[in-house]
Amino acid sequence: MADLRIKIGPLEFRNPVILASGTCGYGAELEDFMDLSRLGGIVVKGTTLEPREGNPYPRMAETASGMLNAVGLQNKGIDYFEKNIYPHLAEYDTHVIVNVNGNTIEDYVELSRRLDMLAAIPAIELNISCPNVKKGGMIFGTNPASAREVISAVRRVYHKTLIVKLSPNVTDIVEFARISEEEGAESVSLVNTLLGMAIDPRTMKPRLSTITGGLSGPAIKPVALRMVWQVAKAVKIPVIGMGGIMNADDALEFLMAGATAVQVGTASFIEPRAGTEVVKGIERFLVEKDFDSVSRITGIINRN
Amino acid sequence: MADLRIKIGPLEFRNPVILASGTCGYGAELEDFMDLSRLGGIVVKGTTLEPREGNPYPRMAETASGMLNAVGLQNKGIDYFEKNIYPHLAEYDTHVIVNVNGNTIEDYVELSRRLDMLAAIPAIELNISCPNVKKGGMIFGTNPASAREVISAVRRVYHKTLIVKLSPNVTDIVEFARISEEEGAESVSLVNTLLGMAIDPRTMKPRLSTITGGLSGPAIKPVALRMVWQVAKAVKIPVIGMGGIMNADDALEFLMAGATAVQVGTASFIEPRAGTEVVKGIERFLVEKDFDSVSRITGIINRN
Amino acid sequence: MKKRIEDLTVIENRQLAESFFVIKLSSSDGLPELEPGQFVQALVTESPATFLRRPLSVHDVNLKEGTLSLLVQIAGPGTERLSKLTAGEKLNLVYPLGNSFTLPAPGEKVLLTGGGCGMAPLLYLGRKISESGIQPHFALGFRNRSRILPHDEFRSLGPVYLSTEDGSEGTRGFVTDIPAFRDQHWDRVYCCGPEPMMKAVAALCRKREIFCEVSLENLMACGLGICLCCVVPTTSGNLCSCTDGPVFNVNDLKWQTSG
Amino acid sequence: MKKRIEDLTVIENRQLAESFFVIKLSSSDGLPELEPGQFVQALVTESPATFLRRPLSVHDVNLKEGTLSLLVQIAGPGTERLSKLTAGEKLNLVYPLGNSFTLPAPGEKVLLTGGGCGMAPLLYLGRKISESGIQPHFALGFRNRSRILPHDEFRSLGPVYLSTEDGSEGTRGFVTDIPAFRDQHWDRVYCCGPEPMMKAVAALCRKREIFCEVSLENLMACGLGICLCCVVPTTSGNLCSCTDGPVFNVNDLKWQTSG
Ligand SMILES: Cc1cc2nc3c(=O)[nH]c(=O)nc-3n(C[C@H](O)[C@H](O)[C@H](O)COP(=O)(O)OP(=O)(O)OC[C@H]3O[C@@H](n4cnc5c(N)ncnc54)[C@H](O)[C@@H]3O)c2cc1C
Ligand SMILES: Cc1cc2nc3c(=O)[nH]c(=O)nc-3n(C[C@H](O)[C@H](O)[C@H](O)COP(=O)(O)OP(=O)(O)OC[C@H]3O[C@@H](n4cnc5c(N)ncnc54)[C@H](O)[C@@H]3O)c2cc1C
Ligand SMILES: Cc1cc2nc3c(=O)[nH]c(=O)nc-3n(C[C@H](O)[C@H](O)[C@H](O)COP(=O)(O)O)c2cc1C
Ligand SMILES: Cc1cc2nc3c(=O)[nH]c(=O)nc-3n(C[C@H](O)[C@H](O)[C@H](O)COP(=O)(O)O)c2cc1C
Ligand code: FES
Ligand code: FES
Repeated sequence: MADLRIKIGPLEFRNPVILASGTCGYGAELEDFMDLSRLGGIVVKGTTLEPREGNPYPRMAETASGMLNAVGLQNKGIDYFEKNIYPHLAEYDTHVIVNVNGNTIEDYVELSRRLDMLAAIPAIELNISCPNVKKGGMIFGTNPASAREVISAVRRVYHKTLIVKLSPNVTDIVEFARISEEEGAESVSLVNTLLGMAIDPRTMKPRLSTITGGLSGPAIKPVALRMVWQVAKAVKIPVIGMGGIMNADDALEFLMAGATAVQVGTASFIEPRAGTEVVKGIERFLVEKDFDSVSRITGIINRN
Repeated sequence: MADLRIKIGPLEFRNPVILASGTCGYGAELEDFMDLSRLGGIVVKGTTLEPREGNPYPRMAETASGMLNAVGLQNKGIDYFEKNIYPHLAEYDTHVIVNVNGNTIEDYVELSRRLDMLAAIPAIELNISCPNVKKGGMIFGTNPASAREVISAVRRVYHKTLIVKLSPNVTDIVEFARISEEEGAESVSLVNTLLGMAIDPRTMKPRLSTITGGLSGPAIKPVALRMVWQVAKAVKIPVIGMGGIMNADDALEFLMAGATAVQVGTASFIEPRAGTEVVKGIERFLVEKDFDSVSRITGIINRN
Repeated sequence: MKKRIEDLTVIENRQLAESFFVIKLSSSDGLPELEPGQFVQALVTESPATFLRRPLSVHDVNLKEGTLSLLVQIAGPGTERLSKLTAGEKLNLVYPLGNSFTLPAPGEKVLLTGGGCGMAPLLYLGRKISESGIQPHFALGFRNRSRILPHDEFRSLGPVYLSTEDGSEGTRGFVTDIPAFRDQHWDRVYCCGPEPMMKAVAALCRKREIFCEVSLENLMACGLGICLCCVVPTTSGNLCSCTDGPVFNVNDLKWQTSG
Repeated sequence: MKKRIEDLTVIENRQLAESFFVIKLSSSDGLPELEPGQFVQALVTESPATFLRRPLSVHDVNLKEGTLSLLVQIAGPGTERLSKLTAGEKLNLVYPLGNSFTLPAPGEKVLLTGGGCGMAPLLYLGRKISESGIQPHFALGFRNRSRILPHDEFRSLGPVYLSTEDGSEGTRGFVTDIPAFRDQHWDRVYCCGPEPMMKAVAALCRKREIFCEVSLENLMACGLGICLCCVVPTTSGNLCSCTDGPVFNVNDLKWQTSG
């Protein structure tokens, strides 16, 4: 038996495996396949103040070892969330984190304030990296000054664990991680999707209604892993790594590169049990290699 | 029969398919498999003033639908090139372009000056985007001021067709394309490899001697295509698109996104005839769809 | 019904026509209850070009044998690989997924219409309707005579009317041109096929105020309601065709073309 | 020899031992001349995890039959898929690639040593040496008795000495511990196997000033000298093991460990 527990700020997680936002709904959708209490946590769907219809269909294109999506934050808004979804989430025996989105700093602040009051939500993930919305989203995540402003504003009203989700579509992701740390975030999570595009040569048209969309899946793993490694070396706060994790070996790569925890995203579409399979695989690895706790392998490549 | 000819600056190419630098040696290595005169051109290996041994082994790691390389510009330097390689290249019935690299602006300038004098080299590709060298390379390609300086300096001494090869590891690739255009480059080519990384969880070590390396292959196609589309809309000079092109359909996507020509890279490792197969496939498509010339489909998605 | 992920065993893979195959599968755990209109998400291994699962309708269920059949039309690398499955191989499914067709009330007259791989869900739907004591009628449309799929099993359940675009068999034109469709009284019409066909059927039914359900084949990533990629605009906003569908009443759809 | 890309036909795929297979292929165009030590780049289709070709040594050539054999050890998804090839299937190769072993001069005493899939090139090398009128001797090393690969074909060419790490068969230890290796006089030693084995053999040969060639198995992307990924540091700088190798004289290699 190895100790799988990890800490993000004051928050202890049962294990370092979390389901990624936008790829696990509100958790319930996956309960037929797995026991959510076997996970470190889940980050529920990207949430906004007001309800959103998202982008027009088609919103998805399969690519080599990956997929593009252009969902555009479809969700029913915080009021609906509080009334109809939160009561169920409050019963889960795992950390439920809400992914926070907005068009303006005021949106982010107001939403964070609302979430600060929900006792069963111990953390939020500030999404400054959504490539699929016209306003807000990635704009905050690719401009250092705007990033600082929104993080600092949210920090002032949000008193629990604040995770900032970073965009990979930048020259220097470390800069954004440092800003998050300086502004008092407990953790950064990375990466969100890479901005990509696909064309159907037969119809001579883009495959997505929005032309560009977010690339996820194993295709992006090498880029995501590199960024996690760079960021983990540069900041002291724990890093949550993601991007193309399909199995425990992939997750181990992220942990060894310096991540304290990982998120499993697109994998759940193909293997709905991916999250718990990763937990099992990490534990098996640790036992086999005689590590008493998962923290022993965090960043181990920098020590080897 | 469709007209496959395209122009980059004053230079006419037989067709829009060029082999990418670092993936076709000096052309000769592929002659057993194809007739190089069927290609638009070839960009030979990254060349430097002085000879270079490149990075230590291991330099390669296979990834999902792609590969990482950390070759690091191994080449015998311009003197050797002039004496021993150039005479053979001069006999090819296809455009031979040299990929120019340096640690300093002076290196780039001196090398470009030397190449300006080689009659059978009608163009150079200024590589400001190599992720695998400590000095020079990507540093010029990720900093707008440095990029402008090196392009402008080379432009002063190089009088034939100047192509600037851009790095995808930036927040806004369009900025670099604009700078290239402003400084008088005839074309931009993109993308070079994405900076990535891989770890072997069994050995708990990075798979590359340099830890990080350049990601190429189908995995990066969606990102490359998006960047080509963004750049082609923003500049007037012709764009040469590349990144994960394995077959004619992939090449068509780049042309339809706005590229005037394409480069075939990693594909040649798996299918040494990839370049000429792409030429054939593009021609077949044009004939089937009744386009009289390849220029008709350049950027067609913006018109559809 | 609880969803599950399971390796089923291929019992038989029978070629129906050029590029159409019927794959019969058996579950060692015993099949769950399956409703007509529901679908499965099939994992395609050994195909480098296939990253996501492939959605396929429940084509038929044989409770006695404990088998589930899928009707697969080769459309690309995923279905190509599935078409090559041989008896004894495993096929990993996530299922049962989606909602189902609304069964008719006793005494109603129902028409099941579709074409190509859109015929897939109609056989099981027809079987269920037939078991409920109503004889289903089928209107099947094809490009031309050589594209007509064998449909003996449909015939064993009820009358089958055919249309071909070139008139080489049955009515010339589309399913909506079939006299039995136009002229007879129908209480319910069920449709699955290419989008233009479904829209034409929907338009005709709306005009004649016939209850009409269609089964959509939107692009899907997850099939579980977690990716929100498969949405369809409805009168209640964007709904997921994998959980709120794939079956929709045409009156709820905001289709561009109206009847 | 001109390199080519060609679909060869699998004539037979014979399991040699757990996770070892010999795949016999025939060329409809007629085999090119193949030298011992050369290799092929095999395209692995139907394996989502395999993007690049896989390098494999020429294990044997039968000119009469016009067949080429490969010895494949399952190491991961690529070789796993290759191990499942069945007679009649195609295997796309780029070949022949690389340099070759230097054949001995008449009258010389030669030892061919290796282990695991490193045995692959030694059979064809032994056959060529034998054809040149010299009897090759073989020193083969294995983990333990149960890991020993069948080696009748080697025996038909010359004496075979075995070592196992646990002594369960032949000499206890490594090939370099085999008395025939240490005590007899050898003009040439050829080696292919895991790196530690090759380094030990190289060290022993250098000490005793024996001509020694090893066949390296560096990671390769192209196999054609165009990617520069497979380099090995030599006294003349970094050389490509796919074109300047895979066979190198140990005196040219800059191996960390020296003899
Ligand atoms: C609920 C549902 C039920 C379906 N039932 C069946 C069925 O019973 N039998 C059957 O043969 N097919 C069915 N389909 C369609 C089937 O899923 C696609 O043909 C298949 O995914 C194509 O995969 P591929 O790899 O072969 O081709 P791809 O290369 O992925 O696609 C080939 C072509 O098919 C289109 N396509 C891809 N995915 C879909 C999709 N999900 N729906 C529609 N078109 C698609 C692509 O745009 C492309 O033009 C169903 C689809 C859905 C959503
Ligand atoms: C010139 C040459 C000749 C070879 N001849 C043979 C042969 O005759 N028979 C045989 O079974 N194998 C041979 N190999 C090794 C063989 O190429 C690898 O085992 C194979 O590529 C592994 O592919 P995979 O997908 O099965 O495993 P992967 O998942 O790619 O790799 C599994 C393990 O094998 C290692 N590996 C991967 N590629 C290579 C490689 N090129 N060389 C060495 N190790 C590698 C990996 O690092 C990993 O540890 C040869 C290699 C070279 C370079
Ligand atoms: C369909 C889809 C929807 C997503 N929605 C969100 C979202 O609402 N908020 C967010 O921060 N990330 C969202 N993401 C990004 C993922 O959380 C994750 O960062 C990314 O997919 C990379 O991980 P993966 O490769 O494991 O999927 C979404 C990803 C996908 C594929
Ligand atoms: C092994 C290897 C070596 C490369 N060397 C160079 C180089 O010397 N100069 C350069 O500009 N690009 C180099 N590249 C980048 C390619 O030219 C191309 O930009 C990149 O691989 C993306 O295209 P692809 O996906 O088709 O390979 C190299 C790529 C690979 C895989
Ligand atoms: S396919 Fe993912 S929500 Fe419907
Ligand atoms: S494997 Fe590409 S140069 Fe040797």
